[in-house]
Amino acid sequence: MSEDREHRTPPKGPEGKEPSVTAAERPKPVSKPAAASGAAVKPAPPKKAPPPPDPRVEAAKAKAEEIRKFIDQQLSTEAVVETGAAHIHPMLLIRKEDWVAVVELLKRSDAYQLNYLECMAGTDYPNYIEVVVYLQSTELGHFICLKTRTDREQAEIPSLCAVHPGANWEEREIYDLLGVTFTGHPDLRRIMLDDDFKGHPLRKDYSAWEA
Amino acid sequence: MSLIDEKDQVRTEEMLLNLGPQHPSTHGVLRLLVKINGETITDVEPVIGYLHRGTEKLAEDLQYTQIIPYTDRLDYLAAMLNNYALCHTIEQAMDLEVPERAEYLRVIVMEMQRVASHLMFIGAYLLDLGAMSPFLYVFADREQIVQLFNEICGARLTYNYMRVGGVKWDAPPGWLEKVADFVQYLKQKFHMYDELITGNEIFLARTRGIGRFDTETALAYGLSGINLRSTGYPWDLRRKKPYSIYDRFDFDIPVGQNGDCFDRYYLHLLEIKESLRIVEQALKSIPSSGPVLGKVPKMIRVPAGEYYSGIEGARGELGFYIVSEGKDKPYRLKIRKPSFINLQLLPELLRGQSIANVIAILGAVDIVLGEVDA
Amino acid sequence: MSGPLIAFYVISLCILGCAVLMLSFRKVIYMALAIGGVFVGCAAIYLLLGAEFVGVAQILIYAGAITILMMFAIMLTNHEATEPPFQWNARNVASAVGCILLGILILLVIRSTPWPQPDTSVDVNGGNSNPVAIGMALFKQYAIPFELVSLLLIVALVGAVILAQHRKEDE
Amino acid sequence: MWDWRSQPLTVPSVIAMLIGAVVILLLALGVVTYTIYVQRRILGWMQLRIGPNRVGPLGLFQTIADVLKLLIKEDVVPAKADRALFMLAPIIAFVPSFTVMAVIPFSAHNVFTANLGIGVLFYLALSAITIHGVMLAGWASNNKYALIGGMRSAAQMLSYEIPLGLSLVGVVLMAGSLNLNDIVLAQQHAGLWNVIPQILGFIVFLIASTAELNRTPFDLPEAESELVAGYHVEYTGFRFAFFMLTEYMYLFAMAGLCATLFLGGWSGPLLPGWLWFAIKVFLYIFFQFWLQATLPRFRVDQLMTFSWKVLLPLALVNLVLTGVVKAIW
Repeated sequence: MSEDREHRTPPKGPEGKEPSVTAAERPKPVSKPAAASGAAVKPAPPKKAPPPPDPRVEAAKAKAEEIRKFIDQQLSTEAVVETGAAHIHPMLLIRKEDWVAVVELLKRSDAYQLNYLECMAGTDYPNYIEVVVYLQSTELGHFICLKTRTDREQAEIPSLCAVHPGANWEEREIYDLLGVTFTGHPDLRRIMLDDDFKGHPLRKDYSAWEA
Repeated sequence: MSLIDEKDQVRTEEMLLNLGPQHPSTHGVLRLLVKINGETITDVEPVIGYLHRGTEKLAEDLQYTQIIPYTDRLDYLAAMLNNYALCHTIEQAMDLEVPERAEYLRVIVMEMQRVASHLMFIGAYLLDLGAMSPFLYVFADREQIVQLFNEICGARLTYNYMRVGGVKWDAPPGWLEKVADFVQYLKQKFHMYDELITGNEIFLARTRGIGRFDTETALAYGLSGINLRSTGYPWDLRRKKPYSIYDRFDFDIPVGQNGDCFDRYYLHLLEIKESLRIVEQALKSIPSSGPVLGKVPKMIRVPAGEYYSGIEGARGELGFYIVSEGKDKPYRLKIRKPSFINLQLLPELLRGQSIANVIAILGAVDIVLGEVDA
Repeated sequence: MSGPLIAFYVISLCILGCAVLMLSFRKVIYMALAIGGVFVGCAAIYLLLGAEFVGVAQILIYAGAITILMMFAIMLTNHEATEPPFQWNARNVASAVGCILLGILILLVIRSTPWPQPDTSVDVNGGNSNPVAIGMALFKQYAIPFELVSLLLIVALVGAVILAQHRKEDE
Repeated sequence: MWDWRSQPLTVPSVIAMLIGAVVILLLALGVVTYTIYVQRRILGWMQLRIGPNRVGPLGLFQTIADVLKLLIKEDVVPAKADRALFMLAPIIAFVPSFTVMAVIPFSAHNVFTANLGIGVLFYLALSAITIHGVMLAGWASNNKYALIGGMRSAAQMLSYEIPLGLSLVGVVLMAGSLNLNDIVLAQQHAGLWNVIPQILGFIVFLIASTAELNRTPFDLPEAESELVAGYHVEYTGFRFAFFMLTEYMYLFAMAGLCATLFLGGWSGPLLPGWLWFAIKVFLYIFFQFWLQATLPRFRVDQLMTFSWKVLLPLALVNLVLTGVVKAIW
């Protein structure tokens, strides 16, 4: 792992707080300085004067707000932690407990019909692990990004397999490479690496030499 | 009344057949653990990862331009499309303008690549089904495409041709004419494939109604590309979420009717036709000169944020998800690998089938292990 | 010593050898192979006797079809199973004694039977070739028994199919 | 007619028999060698490539080089294999394939041909023994692909032996003899090759013989895309060569049978008999290679269905038709 990586300081966004773990509890690898989030909302480059906001981003944010209202109506008001835009697509950060319920709601709802799991990815941030799904409505054309976060030490997220069977291998891959346990997954085993492999390579503090 | 004791049933041994990782028809290093009872499959478990190179991890230590050659090795039968998918995502993130001529060149090579990849599928599929000659015929045709690519970028398989903001090289003199000649040539050749393969009774008997699934299943499993379209669902990103300059071309999205292996084969053939149409149109309207690389910063830095965009690859939706901190290297790069996702459905498709159908079904799912394992 | 006589002894030795091997092998697949050898040997004896048609039919049906069927059965079942090693017990002793007595009896019968001397001057086939003679016998002289046997076989075949069908429905 | 049973067993007669056998063996080996060469050249031509052209003029010595290579290769017997059967199987498979050559009338003077009264049946019976070798090879290798390949072969060859046999009965009825020489003579006498009056039987024969030879589109037993190589997957070197030899020996024998039964054997105008025979044999072999270059492979259950539900009834219809025509005439 390069030194550069170890000491990088990602731009701090207002949303950079880890929802379920306080700063005191979070793990601190010795070589890793406290670093904040991966900046889910695209912030303007800090150097220059802020350019006029991109209308696409504004529209995405508005739509995310709209979806949040819908979810609040149907589920609890706490399901959506925050909204924003992932580049030009609406983004909603979902509470871990409501993860499956929200995805299912959006899949079944007539208004959105987000029936197609287009992409699923996990990312290791300094304070938490984020799982992101891009959902597509093949009929209505909606395309949104949903996220949820979990603690790095006890990474655990409910599995989406029951809602989107296609999430099966993606979740196995995230489990394999990032060490997130998907509760309720029918067959959670390593998929890319050997069964007796130690560690999770896509974590930022993974070192091939320590394993 | 039966004369035979009910308990005294025929008991055959359940056998575990280990198909691969070194098996001629698993298209690489796929391993299938097949449980068979007699000739009927009771369960299948695909074991992958033999070709896992950790592309996503490697990318975290590479500058954006350095990642492009790594994408060549994903779906090594369609490297141009992989190149483009990455460059496209970065361009989207940076809001970069790509020069006209570069866009046209990109579309030409991408569609030629799709043709090459689909030809390869047809050959390999027929070889799986026991017909040897089509494999050699498609290789002869694919060779011409590979030669054309060799002329434009100096490589036969791992092209590394696309750049963020354009392409590396302009077409050498006379290249576009050669492409035009090739398109005409392949259009004629097309009938031969159609007559040699599509009308063959044995081929029909082996693929019609085999490995069927419906649109709902396909969408639930996140299938894309020809696998999804074979169920009759016209989901093609070139139309549904137009990227590059695809909105300027007139082409159809062929869809299947039954979602069986035959449809998947035939769609490959029809898509070759459509790709040739696109290439023809692009050749007509390509600007005769101009820059092929847009104005891009010396060091490519994607603004902080996260980006996802997918393109219609040869095997389905090929997407790149990038998390950036605004540096010259991505914080996280995730590849949406169509083969990987399409392969998930395989156990469902194979359960209850005869062992003899394994090859026909697996072949039609059309995977490339370089991409599955990434 | 003429060729046929030498051939007869060699073939007989082969048959006996195969038969003994069949009894002494411990693996079923070897037994099936040995019995195949016995069948082929018998066919050779038939050929030696000038019964070409019977000899070839013997190979076609016994060595070809029946042995293969046995092998199929063996391969489809658990082929690791071997017989337990041989032990002398009351039953085995009794059967051995019975076999020896039976052998002596048969030998005595054979010795006391006045066999007709082979007469090379008479052509048993009546001037026809071997299969023609058999055809003549089957379809002229023994036409009714032949048809009856065919009928019996058909009934057996249909019965077997019905039995198999029954079980399929029960399942 | 020379009959070995009535001959005294003298040294010259034994030597004569041995020489005859060796000559046929060499002839068959030569034919097989160049059949393989021709196959590769024809396939190369049909598949837009060149084929062997390096060893010797026009690559004529390619097969010889291949065989030499096989001979000096290491002879591997898998550790878990049943050693005795593993070694025995190629022999069981090969010996009958050579033995059937005894009844094929190569030329008008039937130099090396046993004038057997039941030639047709002899061929069918002996070729059935080869199945033992194939099956045992599959079983003894202790390899699942080999086992499945062996079993498939056996099932296939047994199933297709029936339509094959029945398709021959029509010809036998026409000639009134099972003797292959008589069948040729009968065709010569009638002035008409059996392929015309027995066209239905000929078609059934052509298909069933292709299946019997395990050739495309019936090459299931060695379907390389499914079973890797089928029953001989564990065999190397000389033992593997035996299986290859068996396969091509049968191709030659089947071509000879086809020429004899349906194409008038060695009879034909102008050219000498052996040349006519060679031409007809080559036609059949070329047809097989043509199929190989053209068709994909059947599925195993389709193969069985085809034999029992299509070929067998067709063969029976042909038999009845022939019988009726023969009775009326």
